Amino acid sequence: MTLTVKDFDTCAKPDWCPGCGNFGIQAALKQALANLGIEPHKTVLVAGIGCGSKMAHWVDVYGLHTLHGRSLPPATAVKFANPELTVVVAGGDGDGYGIGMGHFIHTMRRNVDMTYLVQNNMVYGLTKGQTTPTSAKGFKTPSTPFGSIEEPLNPIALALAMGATYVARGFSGDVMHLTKLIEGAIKHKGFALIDIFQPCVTFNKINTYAYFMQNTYKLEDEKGYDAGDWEKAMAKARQTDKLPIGLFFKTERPTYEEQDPGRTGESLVDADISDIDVRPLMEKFM
Amino acid sequence: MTLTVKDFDTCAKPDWCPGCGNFGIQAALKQALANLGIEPHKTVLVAGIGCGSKMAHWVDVYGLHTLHGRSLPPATAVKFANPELTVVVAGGDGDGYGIGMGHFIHTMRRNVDMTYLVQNNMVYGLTKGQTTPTSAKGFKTPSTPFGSIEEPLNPIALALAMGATYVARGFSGDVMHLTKLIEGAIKHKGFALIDIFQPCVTFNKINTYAYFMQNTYKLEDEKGYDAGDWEKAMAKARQTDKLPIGLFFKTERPTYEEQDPGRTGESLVDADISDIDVRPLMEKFM
Amino acid sequence: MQTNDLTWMIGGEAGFGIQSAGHIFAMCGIRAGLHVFGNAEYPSLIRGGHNSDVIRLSEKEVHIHKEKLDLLLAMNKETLDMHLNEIVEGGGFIYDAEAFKEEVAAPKGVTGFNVPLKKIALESGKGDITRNTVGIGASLGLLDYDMTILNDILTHMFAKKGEEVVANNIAAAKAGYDFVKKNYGDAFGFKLKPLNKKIDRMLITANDAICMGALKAGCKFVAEYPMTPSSSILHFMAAHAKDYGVIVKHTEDEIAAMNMVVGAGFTGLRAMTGTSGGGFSLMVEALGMAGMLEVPLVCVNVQRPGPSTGLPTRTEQGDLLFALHASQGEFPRIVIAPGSFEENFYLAFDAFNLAEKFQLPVIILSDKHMAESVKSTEMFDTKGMKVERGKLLSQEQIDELRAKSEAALKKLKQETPADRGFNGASAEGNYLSVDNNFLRYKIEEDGVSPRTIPGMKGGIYRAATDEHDESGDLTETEENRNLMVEKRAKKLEGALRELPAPVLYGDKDAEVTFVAWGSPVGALKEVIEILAAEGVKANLLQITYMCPFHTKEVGEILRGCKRTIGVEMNGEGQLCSLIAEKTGYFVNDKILKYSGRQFTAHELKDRTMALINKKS
Amino acid sequence: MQTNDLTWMIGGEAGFGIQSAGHIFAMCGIRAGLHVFGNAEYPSLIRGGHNSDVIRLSEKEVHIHKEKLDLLLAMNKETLDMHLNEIVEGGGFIYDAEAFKEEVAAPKGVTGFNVPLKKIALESGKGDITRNTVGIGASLGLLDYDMTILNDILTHMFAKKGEEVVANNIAAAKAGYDFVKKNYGDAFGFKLKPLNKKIDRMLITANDAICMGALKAGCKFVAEYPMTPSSSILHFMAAHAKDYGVIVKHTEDEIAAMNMVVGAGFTGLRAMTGTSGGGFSLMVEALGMAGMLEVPLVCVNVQRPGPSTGLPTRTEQGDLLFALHASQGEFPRIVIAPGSFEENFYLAFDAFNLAEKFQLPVIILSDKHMAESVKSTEMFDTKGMKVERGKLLSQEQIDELRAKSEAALKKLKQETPADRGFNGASAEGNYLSVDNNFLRYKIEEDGVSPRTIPGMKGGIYRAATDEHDESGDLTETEENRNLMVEKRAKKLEGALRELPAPVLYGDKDAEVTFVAWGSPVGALKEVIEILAAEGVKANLLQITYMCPFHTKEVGEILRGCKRTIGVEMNGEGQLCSLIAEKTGYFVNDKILKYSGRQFTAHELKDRTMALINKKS
Ligand SMILES: Cc1ncc(C[n+]2csc(CCOP(=O)(O)OP(=O)(O)O)c2C)c(N)n1
Ligand SMILES: Cc1ncc(C[n+]2csc(CCOP(=O)(O)OP(=O)(O)O)c2C)c(N)n1
Ligand code: SF4
Ligand code: SF4
Ligand SMILES: [Mg+2]
Ligand SMILES: [Mg+2]
Repeated sequence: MTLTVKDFDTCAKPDWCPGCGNFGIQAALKQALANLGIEPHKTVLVAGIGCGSKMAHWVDVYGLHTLHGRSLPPATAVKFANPELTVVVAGGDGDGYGIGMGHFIHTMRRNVDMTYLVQNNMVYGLTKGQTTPTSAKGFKTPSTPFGSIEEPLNPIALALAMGATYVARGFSGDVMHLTKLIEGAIKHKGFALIDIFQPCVTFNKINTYAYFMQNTYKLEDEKGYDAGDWEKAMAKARQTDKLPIGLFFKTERPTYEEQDPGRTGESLVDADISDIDVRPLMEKFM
Repeated sequence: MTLTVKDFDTCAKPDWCPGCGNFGIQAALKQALANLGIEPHKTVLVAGIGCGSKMAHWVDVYGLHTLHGRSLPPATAVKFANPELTVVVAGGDGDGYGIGMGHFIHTMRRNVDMTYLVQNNMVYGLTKGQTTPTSAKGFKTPSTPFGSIEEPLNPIALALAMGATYVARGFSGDVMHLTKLIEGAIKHKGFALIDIFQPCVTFNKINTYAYFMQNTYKLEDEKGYDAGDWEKAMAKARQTDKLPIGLFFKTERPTYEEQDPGRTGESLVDADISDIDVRPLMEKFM
Repeated sequence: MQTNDLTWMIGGEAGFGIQSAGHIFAMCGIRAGLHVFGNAEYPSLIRGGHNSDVIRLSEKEVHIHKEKLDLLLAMNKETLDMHLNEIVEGGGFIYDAEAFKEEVAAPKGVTGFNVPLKKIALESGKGDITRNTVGIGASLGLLDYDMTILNDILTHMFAKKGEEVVANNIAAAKAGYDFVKKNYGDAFGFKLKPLNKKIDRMLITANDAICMGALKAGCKFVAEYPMTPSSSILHFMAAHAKDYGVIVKHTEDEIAAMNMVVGAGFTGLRAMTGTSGGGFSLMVEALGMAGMLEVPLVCVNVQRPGPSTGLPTRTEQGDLLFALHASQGEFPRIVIAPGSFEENFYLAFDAFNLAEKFQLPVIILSDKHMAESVKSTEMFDTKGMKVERGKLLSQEQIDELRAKSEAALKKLKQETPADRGFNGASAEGNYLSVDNNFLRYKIEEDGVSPRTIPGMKGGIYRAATDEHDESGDLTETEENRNLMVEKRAKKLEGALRELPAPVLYGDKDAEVTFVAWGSPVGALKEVIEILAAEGVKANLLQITYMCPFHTKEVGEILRGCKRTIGVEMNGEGQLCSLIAEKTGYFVNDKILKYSGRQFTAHELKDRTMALINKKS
Repeated sequence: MQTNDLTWMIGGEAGFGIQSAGHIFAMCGIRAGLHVFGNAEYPSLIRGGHNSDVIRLSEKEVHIHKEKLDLLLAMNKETLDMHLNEIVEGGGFIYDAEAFKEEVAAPKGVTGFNVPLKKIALESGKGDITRNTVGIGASLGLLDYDMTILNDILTHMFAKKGEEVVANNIAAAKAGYDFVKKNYGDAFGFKLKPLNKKIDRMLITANDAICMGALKAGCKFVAEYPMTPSSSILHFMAAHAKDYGVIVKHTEDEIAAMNMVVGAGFTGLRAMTGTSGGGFSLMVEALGMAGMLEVPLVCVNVQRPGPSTGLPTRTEQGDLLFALHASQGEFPRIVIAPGSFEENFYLAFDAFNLAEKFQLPVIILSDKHMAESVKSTEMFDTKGMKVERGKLLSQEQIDELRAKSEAALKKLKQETPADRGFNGASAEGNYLSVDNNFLRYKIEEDGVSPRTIPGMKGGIYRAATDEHDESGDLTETEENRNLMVEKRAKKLEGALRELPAPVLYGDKDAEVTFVAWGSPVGALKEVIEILAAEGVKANLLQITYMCPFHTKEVGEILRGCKRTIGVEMNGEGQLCSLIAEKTGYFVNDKILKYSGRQFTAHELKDRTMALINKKS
């Protein structure tokens, strides 16, 4: 089906701060959905709670705006219930890598077919600027006025260690590039992580547009980089002098939902439940 | 101070199944504490909930037997409150790598000085034999009667990816070896993970004593293995044909508690709180 | 000679198949056409602690074990230490002097039957593992039961393990049977006599009943994390996942379980989770999400003694007020407490209908005593059970509503600034938002809105845990907030109208009225009979629906009673508190128990009589 | 001319310093010796939404904003759209016709003061960023305030940002002041006149007060996860961590926060967490742990409207019943609801004492309205405030108790099998276990046991969330279970005896008695005065202690009242439910509000009068 970005527009306009990196992510997601020709009612955009998560209201598809840190379990269930749906999840770094860490790890293990966009601004936006798990050491915030003393976590390395099957990083400042990554992620059959550098112009004065422009480069631009090589991907993930963006790693393995023994057909949503016969079951207990 | 294992004995005897791997872990921990000469009242053994966690009652030190999956946050607080205490944490694989995953990741990031023993029997013992995050794919249990369809997680690789500073694996069947690992972990200044292969003789008929004997080898026995080399450690962590035990990786970085701006002296427990002056504080608001 | 009225116990070490032996014995009752009740008590450890399983058989319906035993099968010495004095006069016990390495003196009036269980097992059963079966054979020998039925049960039970195992067990049982016949003849004063008529009863736990009810209701999604005593719900559903086409997920924790159930409900599946108090504690945040998103779901809390980890394998009713108020803020929920095994089936089925009709979470409160006891239960009558999905729309219905709304929408688009959602209620008859999406939270008379699910064309909306307008988009105005709070609250009014009000069980004119909920209800029904035999008329007010609450009816009934006694397995009398809150009525007395064990009928009788005698 | 009685509002876009401008204006009141109340309303987004801050100044104490404004400083057009009609007759508004690109028609009786805020800011303040300061200068010009005080405040406020910023702001303020003086003279009918006497009042939020109370109480550990409107507790404590030697941890989630607080309490620190409802939901499992382990801790729940994410930046009192019943099973907790800014300080201090004396979790229920409003508050009187640590033992006390127990222990060792812990209560006077450890859960008269902490020699014990014996080791016997349940429950009896019972505020003989808790209490005190002026005698029953509850006193007081009206910011009337549950008394009427905004005094008056008129 031929679709354009307009098909994903909403009347309500985002209330993000002017210049917020989330605008670029929103644009890229709408563009990717349009490019892939996925009809709006066949996509569910699941989100946690945070500035970035509000995006669920500003892309015109089914939306499920859940709890802080809890986007992945409901998203998993959506996919399990109806694998015909395209499931995209969006949430902040605090949401996904902080409070939501347990679900993040276990969802990767399961290789559920979904695309997870982490709006990584290295700060808690919606609660006004506290430190997150990806904030730099020394980051001064209202909750760490003397500077954060935790080692920032490396989501790409983590995803690789967990055996994730599509591991990428984007930058909200490069919408075209990000669009391609999202397209690839949605097409990928399995769990796809896109960690997205997203400048928070209001609360993060360190990881700014300028910072990311200066410190990132594209993996595609590196000759011979092979996203099928796990070791290389891990080495890239651990690079700190410059930060690569692009597709780090991609592999194929069966998704959870295609192996589920409870699955009878394509979608359980259509199952006829009007008169299920439990007599054989009862007889087992006699 | 000269201590013996007897100093850590309790009158109550463990109620683990005869042959349970936890006996070996209990023996190793007591031996390590005795060897290090740490007086019983200066150690706190924190545990989650599960068969393994019950160990908190059978080593004669201060014990804190908490909630399922929640051993690490209270343990962190114990150390923060009184860094003079030796903090050892014990819990199952379900407890630590399943429900407790979020805390596990974040505690590693903080490099809190404590020793975390994971009694990894690849099964839920206390609730009678369900699958855990480390169970093999295909593992048939009451909750996965058609076989588990999740990829088991690799705790060693995960800890390495998270920048843990002491990463080891032991086997409850080799108490001497495990004792050394525990000693090293307690002496290590920072967060030490020891993932311990612990046969559950009742519910895990796959990962048995025989299985571990056949499939493990010691890193110490490998010539030139260097626990200071992260890449090598990661390669070893990812080895699947044989399973290395021993110290994978060790490095030094400052602990969280020594960097805490709120720390005035050694232990806040001894602070005099009888008459704190808040007048200067009030004056700030006038 | 006492026929077909027996309390039998097997006791032994944890990990040695005490419960499956109990199950075999219970099946002997079922196949004999008798009523059966079986209660397992065990500590929270895997092996070595003391386990016991009491099976009561009778020609009348039984709801609870008795405190006195007629026949005790002691698999170890500890069993005798703990239970010898519980045997009735005329009763007996089977033990293995050789294995225990000591003789045992029988109390007065009680007969000890020394049976070399171990030796027989090794010889006839080809291994110590058949020792329990020898004991069952011996028990049935004393009871003069028909061994062909037992053989049948054993064949069925061990079929999966192969023919050899079956043969060994049959041989072991026979040897035990023969041994007592030979050595003790027909001396024992209790007998079991299979009834002639064939009766179709199941031997099930309340957890089994809930699962059957859920499957009958079309539950297609179960996410759960193991926790005693709810794990068997997970196990049951997992075992039947393939046959019934159900997605059953053992999740990483209870937070994920409840969040997944919300996701599945949102996507249109009937979804359920089960847990016990500790897991429920982790679910409360997502419970509130279901309330706000108006997602139907069913959550079973099988209670066990708290606080915190408490006594994981024992029983209590300590979570009532918690379940009623769990999660921040105010939202409607339905809380149901089945009081019998049958009710667990029928009310679980209803729970799914209620959840969908009123678009809210339904909590079922059970407890360990029901959840893990077995009871002979008539086959459920599923005739007339109707799956009702409330205002869930089909694609055709969406198309129709959309067509009808066109005109209204046109007008609205002129009136409403293009960049804002609605604030407050849209025009009657309009189901479309400014985005041309569906007004999923349309305010209707009864507070329930027509519902679409993802994948449906023209049904798009955003479900949000923030306060939202009819379309699901965010707005913070006071006007909208008030409307939405009132809309949600209104749903309970409709639910209350639909739920049957409680009625008195037993004699209207009783001297004593028990007020109870959940598993003590069964025991109380027996108590009422026992009291009647002693000349005390008693009746029972069982409360099944905790929320919404039948304030008017309960208040009227209780105010018309002579003497009311609240009976609960907790320390605070939580139902009594709820009744006081709603009706202002305080029960006259409370009989509470919080030791982690269920009431027995005689204990209740004694405590009731003590209250009567004290007061009058 | 109305002097020193003013309601001023600044409104503008989120992200443009509306709140800090409000703060400056409020400080002008403080330095003038006036009473101040300031309430900020803002939506849950970072920029662009509408923010407003209302500051009320008066010579009398004020608890709440008024709905009518005397002077409105509109920083954008939307402010006028929303608030122009809220201005009293005789009042005025400041706007910037040039920047808004339109003239504004003033309502009848209201004066519009057109001030080129932007232009002045650019010219005199060296940048648009000083626009708010120009507005404040203009406001104070109309009000004829003493500019030297403002300069002082600006100097103090902007000191950290450097001299240039200070100078720019002072210049901006002056230019604004001069502009109105020149163009509008003394025409405005409201004035501010600094009082002569110096008065030591602080301008604080209730969150500030709680933090000060906690620091005074020796709180040494705070673990918290940010959540509006509790985050400022975390921020306050973090900012003062160094000065006061407090470990302040921003954790990965609320589960970790509460679990850490339990760990810190166990280790002997006074520990606290703060959160709002959603975070509290995640804490309930560990709350129960504290109950079972008998670990003292303080948890502040700053309520906001639910359910679920709800309205994050608004206010409500929707978590009362949840807080009372949160977590599975039954255990004692103390739930306190401060009703004023001062009470937040004193009761937070008390909370730490109560937590340690009764070895249990203490929950403080606050709400957004108090937590983020500012109020002029007398300096707290800390004289006589005594830190009481209850039965926390020193090393010497342990040694002593151990010595005394020796004999008892010897005897016990002979009686008790060496491989088992105690079951039930040990001999009186003995504090030693069979392991020669400490009986941390020793059963004493009042349910409170002497307490040791890790590191103390001879104090070893195991704290367990499973049911345990006096030593902390696991046991499942009924006898022990009963003793422990009763022991824990008994602690609340002691606590109740210690807590002051509620009394009526105001005229004993009132026609109307308000029943309230938390932040509406302040508004009601003003309402009582307003009603008195209209000839209606009203008084107030404030409930501060929700658990344990003064059942007897509350019941007696209410039954003696003529007409009772429950006033709560929620939809269900949760305090009214609690009162009914405890006393059987139902209030005559309820005034409830659940729009997410606080009552104003006049709204309450009107609703009260409507009830009176309807009924009589
Ligand atoms: C359980 C719970 N705790 C805390 C909050 C408050 N909260 C809302 S958003 C947020 C953090 C936002 O940071 P992030 O996830 O990085 O998203 P961002 O705003 O930066 O996009 C927090 C702590 C909440 N809503 N729920
Ligand atoms: C919140 C919560 N959920 C579930 C449980 C039930 N539970 C107790 S132990 C356990 C799992 C035990 O497995 P593991 O952690 O691997 O320890 P093991 O018994 O194997 O040593 C579970 C699920 C619980 N106590 N609390
Ligand atoms: S606070 Fe940061 S993340 Fe949030 S909308 Fe503003 S710029 Fe974006
Ligand atoms: S069940 Fe397994 S882990 Fe638990 S005690 Fe027995 S052998 Fe050990
Ligand atoms: Mg962020
Ligand atoms: Mg395990």
